[in-house]
Amino acid sequence: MIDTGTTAFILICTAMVMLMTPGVGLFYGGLVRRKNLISMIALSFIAFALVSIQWVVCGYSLSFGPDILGLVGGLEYAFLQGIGMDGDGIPDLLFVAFQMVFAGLTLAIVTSGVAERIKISSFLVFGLLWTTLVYDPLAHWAWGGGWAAQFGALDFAGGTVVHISSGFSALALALVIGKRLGFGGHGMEPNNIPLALLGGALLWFGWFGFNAGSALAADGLAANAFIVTNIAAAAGALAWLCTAWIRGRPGSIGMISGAIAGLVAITPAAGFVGPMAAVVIGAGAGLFCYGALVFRVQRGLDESLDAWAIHGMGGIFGALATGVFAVAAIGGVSGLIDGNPAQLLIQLVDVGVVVAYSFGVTYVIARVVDAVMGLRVTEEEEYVGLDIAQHGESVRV
Amino acid sequence: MIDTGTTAFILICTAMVMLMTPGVGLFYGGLVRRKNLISMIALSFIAFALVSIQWVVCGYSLSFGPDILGLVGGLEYAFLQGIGMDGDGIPDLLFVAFQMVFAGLTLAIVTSGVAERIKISSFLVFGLLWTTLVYDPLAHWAWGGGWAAQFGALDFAGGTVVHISSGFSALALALVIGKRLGFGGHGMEPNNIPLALLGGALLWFGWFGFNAGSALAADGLAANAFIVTNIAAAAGALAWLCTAWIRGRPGSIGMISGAIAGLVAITPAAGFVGPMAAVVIGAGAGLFCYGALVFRVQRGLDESLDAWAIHGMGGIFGALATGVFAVAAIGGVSGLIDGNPAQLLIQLVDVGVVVAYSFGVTYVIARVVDAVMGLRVTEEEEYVGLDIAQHGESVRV
Amino acid sequence: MIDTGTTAFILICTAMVMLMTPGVGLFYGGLVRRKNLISMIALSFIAFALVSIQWVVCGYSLSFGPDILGLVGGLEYAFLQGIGMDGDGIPDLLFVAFQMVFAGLTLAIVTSGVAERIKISSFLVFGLLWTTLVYDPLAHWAWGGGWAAQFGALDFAGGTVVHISSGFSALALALVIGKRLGFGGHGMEPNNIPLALLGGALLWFGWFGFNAGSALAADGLAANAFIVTNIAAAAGALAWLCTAWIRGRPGSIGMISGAIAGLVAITPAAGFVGPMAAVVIGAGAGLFCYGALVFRVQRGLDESLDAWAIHGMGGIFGALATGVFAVAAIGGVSGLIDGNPAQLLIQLVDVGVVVAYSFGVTYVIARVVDAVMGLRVTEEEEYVGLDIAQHGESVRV
Amino acid sequence: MKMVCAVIRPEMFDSVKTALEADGVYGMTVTEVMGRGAQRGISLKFRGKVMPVELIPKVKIEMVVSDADVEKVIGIIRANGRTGKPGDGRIFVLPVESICRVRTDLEDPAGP
Amino acid sequence: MKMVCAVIRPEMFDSVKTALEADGVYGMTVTEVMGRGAQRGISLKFRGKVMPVELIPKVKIEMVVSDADVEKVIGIIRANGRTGKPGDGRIFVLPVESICRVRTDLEDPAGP
Amino acid sequence: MKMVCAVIRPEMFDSVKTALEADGVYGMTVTEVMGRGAQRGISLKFRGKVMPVELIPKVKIEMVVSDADVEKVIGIIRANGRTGKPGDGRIFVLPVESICRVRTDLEDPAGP
Ligand SMILES: Nc1ncnc2c1ncn2[C@@H]1O[C@H](COP(=O)(O)OP(=O)(O)O)[C@@H](O)[C@H]1O
Ligand SMILES: Nc1ncnc2c1ncn2[C@@H]1O[C@H](COP(=O)(O)OP(=O)(O)O)[C@@H](O)[C@H]1O
Ligand SMILES: Nc1ncnc2c1ncn2[C@@H]1O[C@H](COP(=O)(O)OP(=O)(O)O)[C@@H](O)[C@H]1O
Repeated sequence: MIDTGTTAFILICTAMVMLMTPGVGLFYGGLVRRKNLISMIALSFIAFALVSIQWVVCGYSLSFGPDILGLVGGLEYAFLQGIGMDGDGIPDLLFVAFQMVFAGLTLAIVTSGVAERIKISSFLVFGLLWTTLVYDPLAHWAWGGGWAAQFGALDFAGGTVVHISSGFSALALALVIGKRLGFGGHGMEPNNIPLALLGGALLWFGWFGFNAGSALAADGLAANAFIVTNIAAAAGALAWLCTAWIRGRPGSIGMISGAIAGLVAITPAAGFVGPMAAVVIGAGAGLFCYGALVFRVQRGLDESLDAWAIHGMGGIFGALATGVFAVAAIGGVSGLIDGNPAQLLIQLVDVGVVVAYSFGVTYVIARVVDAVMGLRVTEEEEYVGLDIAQHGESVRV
Repeated sequence: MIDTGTTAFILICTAMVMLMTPGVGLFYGGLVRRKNLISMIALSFIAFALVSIQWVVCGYSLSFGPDILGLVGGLEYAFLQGIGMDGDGIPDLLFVAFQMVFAGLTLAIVTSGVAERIKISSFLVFGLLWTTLVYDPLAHWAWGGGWAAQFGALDFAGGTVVHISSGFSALALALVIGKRLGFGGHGMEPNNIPLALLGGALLWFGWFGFNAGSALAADGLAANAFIVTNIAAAAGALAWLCTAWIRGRPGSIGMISGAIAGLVAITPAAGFVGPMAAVVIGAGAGLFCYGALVFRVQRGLDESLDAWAIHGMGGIFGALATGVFAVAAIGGVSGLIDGNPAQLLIQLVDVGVVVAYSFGVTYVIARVVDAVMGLRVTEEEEYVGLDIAQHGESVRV
Repeated sequence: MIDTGTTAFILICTAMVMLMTPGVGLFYGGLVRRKNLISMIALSFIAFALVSIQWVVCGYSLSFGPDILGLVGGLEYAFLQGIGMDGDGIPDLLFVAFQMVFAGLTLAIVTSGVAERIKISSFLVFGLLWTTLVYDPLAHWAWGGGWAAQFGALDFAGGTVVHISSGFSALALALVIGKRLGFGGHGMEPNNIPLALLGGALLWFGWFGFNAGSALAADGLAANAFIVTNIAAAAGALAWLCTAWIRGRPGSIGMISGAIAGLVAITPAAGFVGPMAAVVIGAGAGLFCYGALVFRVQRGLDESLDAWAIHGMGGIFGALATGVFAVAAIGGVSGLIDGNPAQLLIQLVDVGVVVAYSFGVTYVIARVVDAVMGLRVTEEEEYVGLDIAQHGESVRV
Repeated sequence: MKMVCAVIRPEMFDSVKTALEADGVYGMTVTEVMGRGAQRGISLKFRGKVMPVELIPKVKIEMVVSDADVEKVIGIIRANGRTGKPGDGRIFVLPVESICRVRTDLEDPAGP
Repeated sequence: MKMVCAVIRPEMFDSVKTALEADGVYGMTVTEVMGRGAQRGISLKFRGKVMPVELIPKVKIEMVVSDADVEKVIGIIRANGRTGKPGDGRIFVLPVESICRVRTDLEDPAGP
Repeated sequence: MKMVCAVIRPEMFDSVKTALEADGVYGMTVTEVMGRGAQRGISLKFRGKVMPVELIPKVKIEMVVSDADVEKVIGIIRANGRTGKPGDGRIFVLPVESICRVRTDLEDPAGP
């Protein structure tokens, strides 16, 4: 039976999560150099459009089709065969749509690692392979009845599937494609901070649909997920702000990065922990990801827009924190503090496998695409900027 | 009896559709020259405000009042007399609000045809006449129990009422007001592509409310409408992107135009066709509207921001596609492929009448307003730009 | 018992109101000088993050805890003790979240009074004191069972709590912190009108969640609140536009200011008046706030972004209009026209007390913070701009 | 060596640029500016009141060229940037003492 | 013919423009720039550390005027753009060799 | 007095600015511009077709300095703005007739 309230909720949440994709595009676009602003926004749209089609063709089935050895779903639902307007609580088609916008967003986050230097044709090929070979299995593991779910790993709204995977994939991709010309020596200041803040605002907004919607019901659990999401974002923003302050000035980009770190970290935990744990998780993630970012810069890694530091490391932090702070009274599972240390171990294993799988497979895909068609634009095109070189457009002064 | 789930859904959908109007403003604003950016955004707000008042005064009643000869509604509900907080499924007042935001958006789309040259006072007068004499009857025909509904024409969310009507009205208006000074010879590059992309993102987001909300229930049909909307948008974006690529470079404006073309085309079909048909409709609309745009440019028509090519022609494509791809299992009506060729004929007649009516009546209104008070600003004002000339404001470099 | 439809509705409304805070930031940011654009957006985020934490620590309890003498709530719910996922209609935690986003937004509005000159550290301290000592008691009075509620004062969605309080607090703050350097003589044109209009659009959108959500149910009352909200905004926009036109040119900033004035004024009334009253309230607020703004400028008051003129005075107008136009058939209470002149008196008293309390207490807090740590940046920092001086960031030309 | 500094209509920029290209003039620095000139002749009437004309978006092109090329460049700009209406713009020629590249340490007296 | 190039406070631009207007100086090209000058004297202290001052938004006005008008224009800018605090700006005078219009083929020796 | 006008890569602006600072050159006016120069050598191939290279974002620095300082300033810009690849930019030196402050009525012949 379909519940109209729940269906209404998930319909809107799906739309809100969709808005996160251009949110990522605006956020990233504001952070790159002016000559690549359009490129970043366009990549996010292209990622979303590409995955939307792949999803109905085979992605959904690979993720949520009948389990094959705990690793991937079967192709029974390819082309959405047999998926209809009925369902349990919500229409099946709506579940497909809700999961679709997650998949699209995840690929958009990955563009961080190739910002300002990816060839658009190669991105299309890479993206198709990546969402099929990395995202779909991961989604199956956690939510489609795969091994991680069977194993008891907790991931409420996508800490592993969306954030660890996109963060470590961005890192692998960045290693394969190489640093931007002049990285390190050259100044590469954000070209449009207000735009980045707007993107961040859309992310914060959409994240409510992302986390609360993952309750798949308009109920108390959704409410819990909602409020802890906001609390973690706020705590992350303030924590990063203050840390940056101690070491210099409290920049707005730091503040919004902290908010995103908090949002990432609360993602796997949102249906398992309470508001006070959310303060700790959010603030902790702000500090932890700040540290990761500093480390990344010191190591001279050009994972350009910090999907690794914020989504990847924030996702790890959140997945482990879930194992620490989960309370049976909220999500039915206890964590370390609530007397179940085993859960933390389960989380650790899950994190380890997801990190290894997403980094490893992405690395291989990226190498293959690079060998076959070249991931990167020419030096001239990079100098001229992708807006002109790839899209034939430009942002006026 | 009011259903809280459905009511919740339509309340939020109404808000989402409202956001499409500034979305159109930002989209159009990004595409014009810098000296008219504020003007385009302001026109969209003004259109929306104007129609909001007209709607409660008489627009709603003309559209949804007791049928008069299948042509228009009576004035029984003028000033919302007798419309209350009760209703069937949703409160009657909510239905009024939901339909109000459609009407406001439609007039905003029409501003495409007069971009960078309309006198604001004349736009107020034109807008009032247009929404009353064109939009309200069309809404009555399709949804208020008028002849088109009786005749069996399918228009789920406004392919004819909103898109064909606004597209062909923009064309008529463009013919009356004439080309922009220097059109053809002068470069008239978009001044702010990121802003246009942001506007496009808001449109895509709001369109979920537009199409899924048109189910007027939070149910399987809404879910179907939601997912086909996204699929068509994605397919349209990719189709246009690739076509533009073959002939040059894959610009982001093309991509987002393709997405809008797909959204337009799926609008009448969203409650009648399934996901795979949506791929075809979206991609087809991308190609078709691309062709229409090229045709428009070749013919030297200054329908400046392509409401005709995208909304008008996309609406035609979608209305006919509905007649082709409709499946009884989804919306209760079969189309050509499902064994009911008559439906395509019905759609054809409906399209023909709506094209003729909206183009013709708009042309007459525009001529009258032009004769009485002049539609167009002076040559000096056009040169200076409407931001300064009409609003006394300007966008800094 | 939890109703899924209502819960779905309030969940989404909460997210929509959250989006209003960056909406305020973008609106304000577009209106200041370029060197303070980032600062304004950042202040809104910081206000929101700060209040989010304060709210779960003690704010909620002070507002909605067990009543103490009608003045403030007790600390029983500090740290959200005893607040769970159950509830009446909606989960208790969701009510906490819904009220949280109101509190955060209100502090963001107050930044109007200190735009382009506040020290970020002092803002943090001031904000914490303000939300605790001003906002929380006011929320308790109106909605937490305090004296105003007992007294019968009507405030549907926060005319007094949010708007009068933020407006008059901004004024008090502006008086304490003093005028911007060069105010009056220097030109201080908006640096980015399109951004301000975008912010205004997000406000308009979010306001549906604000007002309709305040029905705390997805029902006819919510629908009424929704439609009157839109009508008042439209009427306000047109009224201000026309007034500005008579005295010069119809600027877009005036238009959006009028819309906000209409939205403010309908806020306390949304659940008590009908659509036709909304036209009058919206248009009246547009005129009234326009007058207040002109007065403010003539008096040389540097309440920089007109929270006082629009939120403060608009709030007063709306609170009194509620006493005039309330109809028993809608919200169960009659106003002047419906035969209950006493209600207007009650509203007057309520307004008087709230004006005095918020202005007075804010003035004292501001003086204390100023004395202890200085509210204002140095003259050099103000000249350089807060983006660089406070955040170490800047907006490129 | 001279700097030819042309302030023209944004709408004509593309054709001017293309024409310069066609004639082998590549080096240029372009700025979006606001300008006011002969359009002082333009008066916007507003509610009966004549409003002062504000600044209008223009594009400024700076080209450093050899003395010999100045006339050619001016000719190209005029030929391709003209509409014949007020607002077409002005060209200023300024003396340049020297020009060099950042990429190498050599002087660059031969011009662009 | 000279180009008077004034870099002033954005806040003072309106009054300078109006004053120039009042004295018959219409032609101008305006650019939003970032600048650094005597505000090097300004030091922002941050957590005890003195931070280097960054670039601050300024408005650059370029006016080509006849030699005779240079002093008048400078006087007007000074009179109307001054606050007396560091940051008021600088005026540079550059020589101009010739000036012409795009709209016609005539030289324009008489200046703006 | 000369105006040194350097058009450089946006990416190198920070190091150039810091280096100038270190050598006591503070006064500068900075504009974001679009430019085209030796990158005409750069050709973007697109679907087999060579596309004309468009304008690329650059930063223009204008510094009015005393005649004696010109060489020093050019040297600093070259040392800190160079990558050795096409696109590093150009430096133009223009004569300046006089310079003055808005803040006071005194001439300012001693330069910046
Ligand atoms: N005296 C001047 N000094 C500097 N810039 C000028 C001057 N006169 C005109 N300009 C610039 O040239 C632009 C075009 O001038 P305008 O007089 O409108 O062109 P035209 O004379 O061809 O009609 C102006 O917008 C302004 O930017
Ligand atoms: N030597 C210079 N070269 C180029 N521009 C300069 C120079 N000195 C100052 N400026 C410009 O003038 C602006 C104002 O200079 P500033 O020294 O702050 O004014 P004042 O000397 O009146 O206090 C600077 O921001 C910069 O744009
Ligand atoms: N002749 C010229 N006139 C004006 N500006 C020029 C000229 N030549 C180059 N420029 C400016 O200098 C920038 C860098 O020039 P470029 O030739 O790419 O540098 P490089 O010669 O060091 O490789 C250009 O983008 C343009 O803004």
